[in-house]
Amino acid sequence: QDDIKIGYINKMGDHPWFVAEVAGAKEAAEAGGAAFVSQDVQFNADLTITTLDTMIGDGVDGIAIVVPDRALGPIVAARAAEAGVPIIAVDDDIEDEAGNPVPYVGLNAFAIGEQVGAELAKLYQEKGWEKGSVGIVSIEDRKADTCMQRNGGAEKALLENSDLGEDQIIRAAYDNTMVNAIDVMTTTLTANPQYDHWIFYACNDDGVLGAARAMENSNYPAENGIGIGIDGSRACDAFGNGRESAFKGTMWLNSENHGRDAVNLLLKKIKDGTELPEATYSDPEFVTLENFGDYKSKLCSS
Amino acid sequence: MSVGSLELNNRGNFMHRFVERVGIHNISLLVALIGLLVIFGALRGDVFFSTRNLLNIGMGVAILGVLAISQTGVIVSGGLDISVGSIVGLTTVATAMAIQSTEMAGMGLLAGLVVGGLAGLVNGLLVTYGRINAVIVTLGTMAIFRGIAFILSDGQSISIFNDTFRWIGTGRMLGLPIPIWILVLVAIGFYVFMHKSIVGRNYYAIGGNPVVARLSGLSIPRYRVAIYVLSGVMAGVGGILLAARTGSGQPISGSDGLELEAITAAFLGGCAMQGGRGTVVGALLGVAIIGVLNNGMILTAVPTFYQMLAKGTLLILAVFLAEYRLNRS
Amino acid sequence: MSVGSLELNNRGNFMHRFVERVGIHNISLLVALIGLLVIFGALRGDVFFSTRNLLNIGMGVAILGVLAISQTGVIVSGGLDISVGSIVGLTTVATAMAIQSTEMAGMGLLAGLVVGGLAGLVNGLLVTYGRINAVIVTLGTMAIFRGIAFILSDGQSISIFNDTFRWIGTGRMLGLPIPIWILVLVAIGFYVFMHKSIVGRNYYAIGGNPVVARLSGLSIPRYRVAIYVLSGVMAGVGGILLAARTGSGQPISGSDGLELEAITAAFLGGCAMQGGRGTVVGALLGVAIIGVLNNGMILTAVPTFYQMLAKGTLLILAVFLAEYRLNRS
Amino acid sequence: MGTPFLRTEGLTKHFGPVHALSDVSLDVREGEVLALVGENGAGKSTLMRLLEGVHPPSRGTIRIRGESVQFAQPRESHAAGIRVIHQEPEIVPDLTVAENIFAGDLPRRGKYFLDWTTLNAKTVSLLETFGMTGELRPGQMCSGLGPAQRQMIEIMRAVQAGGQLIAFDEPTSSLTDEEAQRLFTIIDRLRGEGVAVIYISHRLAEITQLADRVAVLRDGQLVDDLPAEGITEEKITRLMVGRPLSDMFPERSPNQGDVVLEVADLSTDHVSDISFKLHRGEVLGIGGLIGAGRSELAKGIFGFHRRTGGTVLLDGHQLPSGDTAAAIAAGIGFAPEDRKDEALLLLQTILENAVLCVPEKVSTKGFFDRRKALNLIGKISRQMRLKASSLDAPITSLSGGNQQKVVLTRWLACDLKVLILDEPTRGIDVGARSEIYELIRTLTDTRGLGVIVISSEMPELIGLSDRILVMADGRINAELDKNDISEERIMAAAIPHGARQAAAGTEGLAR
Ligand SMILES: Nc1ncnc2c1ncn2[C@@H]1O[C@H](COP(=O)(O)OP(=O)(O)OP(=O)(O)O)[C@@H](O)[C@H]1O
Ligand SMILES: Nc1ncnc2c1ncn2[C@@H]1O[C@H](COP(=O)(O)OP(=O)(O)OP(=O)(O)O)[C@@H](O)[C@H]1O
Ligand SMILES: O[C@@H]1[C@@H](O)[C@@H](O)CO[C@H]1O
Ligand SMILES: [Mg+2]
Ligand SMILES: [Mg+2]
Repeated sequence: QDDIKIGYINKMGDHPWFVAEVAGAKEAAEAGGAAFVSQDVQFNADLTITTLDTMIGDGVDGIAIVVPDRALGPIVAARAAEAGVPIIAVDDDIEDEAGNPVPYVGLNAFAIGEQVGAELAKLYQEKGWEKGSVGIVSIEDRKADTCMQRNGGAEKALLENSDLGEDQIIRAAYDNTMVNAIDVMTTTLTANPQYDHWIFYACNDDGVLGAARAMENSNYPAENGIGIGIDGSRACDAFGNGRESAFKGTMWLNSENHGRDAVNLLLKKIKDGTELPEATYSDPEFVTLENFGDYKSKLCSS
Repeated sequence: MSVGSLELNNRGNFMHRFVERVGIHNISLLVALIGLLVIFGALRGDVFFSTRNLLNIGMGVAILGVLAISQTGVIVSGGLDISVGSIVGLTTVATAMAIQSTEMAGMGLLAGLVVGGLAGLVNGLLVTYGRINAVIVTLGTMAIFRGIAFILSDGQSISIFNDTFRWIGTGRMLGLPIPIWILVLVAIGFYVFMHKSIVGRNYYAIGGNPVVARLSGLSIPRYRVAIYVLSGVMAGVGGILLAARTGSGQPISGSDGLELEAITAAFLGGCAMQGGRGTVVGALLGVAIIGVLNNGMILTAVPTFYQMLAKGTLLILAVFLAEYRLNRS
Repeated sequence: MSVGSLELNNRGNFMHRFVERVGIHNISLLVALIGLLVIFGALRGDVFFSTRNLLNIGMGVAILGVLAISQTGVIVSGGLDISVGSIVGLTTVATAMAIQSTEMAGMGLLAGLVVGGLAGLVNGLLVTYGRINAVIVTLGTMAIFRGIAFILSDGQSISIFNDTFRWIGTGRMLGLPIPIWILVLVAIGFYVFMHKSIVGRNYYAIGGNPVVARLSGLSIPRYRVAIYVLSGVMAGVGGILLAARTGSGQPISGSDGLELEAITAAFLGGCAMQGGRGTVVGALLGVAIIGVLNNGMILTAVPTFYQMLAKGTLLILAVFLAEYRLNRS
Repeated sequence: MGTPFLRTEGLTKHFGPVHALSDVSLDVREGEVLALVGENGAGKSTLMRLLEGVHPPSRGTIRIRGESVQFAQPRESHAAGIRVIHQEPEIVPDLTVAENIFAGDLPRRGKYFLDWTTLNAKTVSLLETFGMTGELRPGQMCSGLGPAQRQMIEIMRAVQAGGQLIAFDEPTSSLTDEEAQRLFTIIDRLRGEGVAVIYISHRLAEITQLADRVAVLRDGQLVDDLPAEGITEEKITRLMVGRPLSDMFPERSPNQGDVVLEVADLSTDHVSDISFKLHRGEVLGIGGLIGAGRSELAKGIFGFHRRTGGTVLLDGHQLPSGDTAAAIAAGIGFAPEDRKDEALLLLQTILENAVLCVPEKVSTKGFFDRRKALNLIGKISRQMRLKASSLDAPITSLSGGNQQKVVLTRWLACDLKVLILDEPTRGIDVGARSEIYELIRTLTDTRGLGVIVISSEMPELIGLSDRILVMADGRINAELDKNDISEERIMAAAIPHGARQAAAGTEGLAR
C-alpha cells in the first residue's frame, strides 16, 4: 500500500489533554509516512458516527477513536468491521456487539483513581491529623462515566488505606471547569465549618487545582489541604511558581504517548499485519512540587 | 395605475415570478451553498461528489434538519424553543427504556413521540397560559428535561439491541438511508403545512403581529400550544433517530447543543427574531450549508482550531452575501 | 380621566411612585429573591446568612454579573451578543500572554481590555455595516474568537504567576473581595450610563423603535458599533477576572456557556427579545437569583441531577410570579 | 418676493416601476401655509419623505433658501430646519411621554447627562400649550397609548424642535374637532412666527380654513398650485379627482329591521355600564372626544378585552367574553383604527392581509386556494378603487389611505351580521370616501347588516348615522335620534362631567 491515511476522532478536541494527544498521534503518523486527519466531536455521539462514516468514505486505512459515550462501542466496531478498517479505542474503552473488547490504548481509569487514593492516604498519615477534623471532598462530574470511575477508585483506596470513613465524604458536583471547581469548593468549605482539614480528589487537575485555589482564597493554610489531581494539565499552573499549595501532586499521564502509541500500533497492523494488542495501558508518573523540575520542560508551554 | 395595472403585473415575467416565489434570501443561500460545493469539490473532487459522501452529508444532518424545520415553525409563530436538545436527550432515554422493557421497536417509537409531545405540551402551556417569555420557559425546561433524563437513566447510557429499531438508524430503502427519508418526509410535510395550509399560514400572522391576529379572530393560545407540541414531537423524532443511530439512550451526548445548531440553521434560513418570517426551504438550505461545511472540513483535514475559525467565517459570509444581494435588489 | 383625578394621580401616594420608579418587574424579582433567601435560610440558616457565605455568592456571580449587565445594554439596543463567552476565553489568553512576556500586571489588564474591545468592534462593524443579523454575527464570531484563542495558546493553559495580577482575583479591600468591587463599579457605571446619560437613554429609543430613532436624527450605526465595543470591553473585564481567579489563561475553561447564562440573567431581569426594554437593576436581580440558587443547592446538598430540575423550575417560577403580579396590577 | 425657503425642481421618485412622484416643482415661503392635497397614492407622503431625507429622490433638486441640498439622513434635513409630522405616528413604547417628545433632542445637564427636571418642565408647558394636560403625563410610559395620543406626541415632537419648515402629513386623521382646532391655533402661531408650513389633509374644510395656498397632486404630478383666497371644497375636489362628486352621503334608509345586537350593562377595565341596541339595516354612530372610550367599547363588544360585567347578545345568543374567534364566528366584525399596530401584518402582502378573516372562502379542504382569493379580493378592491401595483405587493408599499382600504376590504369580504368600524375613513381621500359610505349603505340596505361607526369627524358622524351615541369618560352620555342629531348636541354631550366646570379654563388655553 502506498498512501496510508489514519483517522483520529476525539471527544473533546479543545481540552489540553486531547490537544497533546492529537499532536502525538500526528507526529507518529508523519514519522510513519502516513497522512493524518483528526476530528473533534465535542461529546456528540451523532457527530461521532457521521465523522466515522465520512472518514471511511474518505478511504482511511485505520482509525483511532476516543468515544464520547461508551455505549457507541457496538456501532463503531460494526461500522469499522464492515468497512474492513482496523480500529483502536483510546482513553475510553469500548466493546463490540458480542461483548469483546476493542483493542485499547490508554489509562485504566479506576486503577489511576486507586493510585490517587493511595497517595492521599499516605499524605494523610504523614500529616497526623485527627480523624474528626478531616473533611473529604469528592469533586464529581457525574455526567462523565470515566470521571466517576476515577473518583470511585480514589474513594476506595483512600478509605481502605486510612481510618477515614465514608460518612466524612462530601460529594460536590462540578462541570469539569476550574472556575466552577473554585466556586463549588468555596461553598463546600463554608457549608462545613466543623472541619479544619481537607482531602479532595477529582476527575482531573482542573477540579483539584480549583479546590486548592478555593482553600487559598478562603484563607486556609496550604498545609491544611491535600489534593491530588489526574492528567498533569494544570501542573505548571500549580507548581510553576515554586510555592506550596493544597495541590500536592498529580498523576501525570502523557497523553501524547497515547496518541503516538495508538497510531504506531495501527501503522504496524496496516503495514505488516501485526495484530492489535487487546490493551496497552500507560502508567502515570506522580509529579509533585519536589520533582516538578524534572518535568517542567514537558509540562509547561513556552 | 389603479386596477388595470393590477392585473397586468399579476402575469409578470417568468424570472421575476421565480425569484418572488423562491424568495431572494433562499436564492442567495443557494448561491452560498453552490459556492461551498465548488470549493470542496475543487479540493477533494475525488470523494466529495461520490454518492456515498453525499449520503453521509445527508445522514449527518438528518436530525438537525428535522429540528431546524420545526424550530422554523416555532420562530415564525413568534416563539423560540431552546429545550429541543434536551427533549431529544430525554426521548432517547424514554425510547431506550421502552424497548428495553417491552423488546418492541414500536413501543420505542411510541414512547419517543409521546414523551416528546408531552414535553412540548409543557412548554406550550407555560408560554401560553403562564404568560412567561418563551426564552425563559424553554431555558428552564431545558434544564428540567435534562434533569429528568439523567434521573431516569441515572446518567448511564441504556443500550438498545433491538434490530428492527436499529434499522431506522442504519437501514435503507430504494438506496436511501432511512434517516434521510424521514428528513424528506418531515420537510415535505412542513412545507405543505406552513405554506399551503390555512392553519400554517396563520402562524405567519400570529408571529408577525399577535394583536392583529387576535383582532382577526385567530385563537392564539390554541395555536401557540400546538406549535410547541409539534416542536416536541419533532424533537421526539430526532430522539428516535439519535437512539437508532447510536444504539443507545443517553441524556446528553449527541443532543447537547443541538438547539443552538437548529436555531442557527433557522436564522441562517431567514427567520427573524421577532417572528412572522422564515421558510422551510430556507431552513433546509441552512442545514445543507452546515452539513456541507462539516463534511468538507473533515475531508480537507482542516485542523480543529482552524475549523472553528473557518466555520464562523463561512457562516457570516454566507449570510452577508445573502443580505447583500437582498439589499441591492 | 378628568382634571381632578389627574392631579390626584400626579401627587400619587408614595407606594405607587415607588413601584413606578423601581418597576413592577423588579419588585417581583425582589420578591422571588426574598422567597429563595427564606427557603435557603430556613434549610441552612447556620451558614447561609454568614458574611462569608454571602461573599461566596457574590464571588460566584461577579463575572456573570458583569456580563449580564453589559448584555442588558446590548439587548436594550435591539441586539444580542452571543460571542461574549468566547471573548472572555480569548481575553484570558491575551492577558496571560501579555503578563508572561512583560511580567507586568498592568500590561495584562491593558491586553484584556483592548483585545475585548477589538473583538467587540468586529461584532459591531459586522452587525452595523455588514447588515447581518446580530444572532448570526455573534454565533459566527463566537466560533472565530474561540478558534483564535486556541491558535494563540495552542490549546494549553498559560500560567500567570504575577502576584499583583492574581490579587485582582483573590485580594480584598475594606473587607470586600476585589471581584465584587468590580461588579459593584460596573453596575453603578452602567446604571448611570443607561438611566441617566443622554447616550444611554437613546439606546432605549434605538432598540424600542429604530424608526423613531432614525427620524429623531440619532446616528444609529455609531450607537450600534459602540454598544458592541462596550460589550467586548466588559467581556475583557470578565476575562481578566477569570484569569486572575484561576491564575491562568485558557481558551475554554470557565468561559464556555457564559453567554447563555448572561443572556438568561438579562431576560430574567426583564429584557425583551425585540429590544428597548431592560434595566441594570433587573439584570443584577436576575444574577442574584442565579447566584443564590447555585449556592443554596450546594449548601443543601441537592444531588446533581435534581439540581438541574430545581434550577429550571425555580427560574420559570420566578418569572411566572413576576409576570403574574405584573398582569394583575 | 425674495427666495422662498423651500424650492423643489423637477422632483421625481420611482419605486421600481411605480412612479410615486414625477417632476414636481414647488415653492414654500416663510410665514405661509401651503396645503397639499390629492387622492390616496397621489404622492404626498412620498414628497415629505424626500424632503426629510428618508428616501433620496430619483431625480430633481431640493433648494433651501436657494442652496441646492442633498439629505442622506433625516438628521441632515433637521439641521437644515425641516421637520415632518408623519402620517403614521411612531413612538417608543418603553420610554416616557417626555422622552418620546424630545427624542433625539433631550435636554442635557452638563455634557452627558439627561436633565430630567428640565425635560419634565418643558413637557408640561408643551402639554399645556396643546391642551393635553388632561390626556398625558410627562412620566407616563407610552405603551398603551391610543392613536390620537400618539399623533399628538408626533406633533409635539416636531413642533418643539422649532424648525423653519414644518410639514404636517395628515395630522388630524385621528383627532377630534376639539384637538384639531387647538392644532390650528398653533399652526396660526407658527405662521405668525415666520415658519413655513406644509399641510396635508383629506379634510377639505380644514384646508379652506387654514391654507394660504393650495397645491394639488394627481398620480404623482403637480396639477395645480393656486392661492387659497376664495377656494371652495368643491373646487378642490374637482382638482383632485378630476370630476365633480355627487352628494357625499347616501340617503338614509327608511326600513330598519329588528334588533340584531344587544349590549346590556357592559363593563370592561376601560368602560362602564354600557347598554344599547343595534338594529338590522341601521348605522349607529358613536361620537366622543379622544379617550372617551369608544375604541375600548368596540373591543369589549368584539371580545378583544375581557368583560368585567354585562352581556352582549347577537341575534339573541350570548357572546363569550375575551374570545374574538367566537365573535367572528357569530357574525361580528371589527376594523380597528390603528392600522400599523392593530390592523395590518406589515411583513405580508396585500392579498395575505385581505384574506385574513375569511379562511373558508379562500381555501379548498383546508388549503389555501389562490384563485379563489384573487377573485374575491380583486372584486372588492376594485370597488374600493385600491391603488396598487399588484395584490402580491407588500402592504408597506401602499400609501396610507390605500392601506386603510385593505383593512376595510378584509371585513367587507366577510359575511357578517354586525360590523364595527373604528374611524373607517381615516386617511381616505374624498373620492374614495363616498365609495366607502356607499358600500356601508349597501351593507345595511341590501344585506341587512347592523353597522356601528366610530368617528371623530363630525360631518361623517352626522352624515352617515341613523342614530348617535355620545361617549365621555367610558360611559354613554347621550343618545341622539335622527331628529335630534346636531353638532351642538354632540359636543355638549362629549364633554366629561368633571371637566365641564373647567371648560372655560381650557378654552382660554387654546385661545
Ligand atoms: N416603499 C414603496 N415601495 C413601492 N411603492 C411605494 C412605496 N412608497 C410609496 N409607494 C407608492 O407611491 C405612491 C404614492 O404614495 P404616497 O404614500 O406618497 O401617497 P399619498 O399621497 O401620501 O397617499 P395617502 O393620501 O393615501 O397617504 C403610491 O402608489 C404608493 O403605492
Ligand atoms: N392598553 C391600554 N392600557 C391602559 N389604558 C388604555 C389602553 N388603551 C386605552 N386606554 C385608555 O382607555 C381610555 C379610552 O380610550 P379609547 O382609545 O377607547 O378612546 P376613544 O374614545 O376611542 O378615543 P380615540 O380612539 O379617539 O383616542 C383612554 O383613557 C385610554 O388612555
Ligand atoms: O475529561 C478527561 C480529561 O480531563 C483527561 O483527564 C482525560 O480524560 C478525559 O475524560
Ligand atoms: Mg400619505
Ligand atoms: Mg379610538
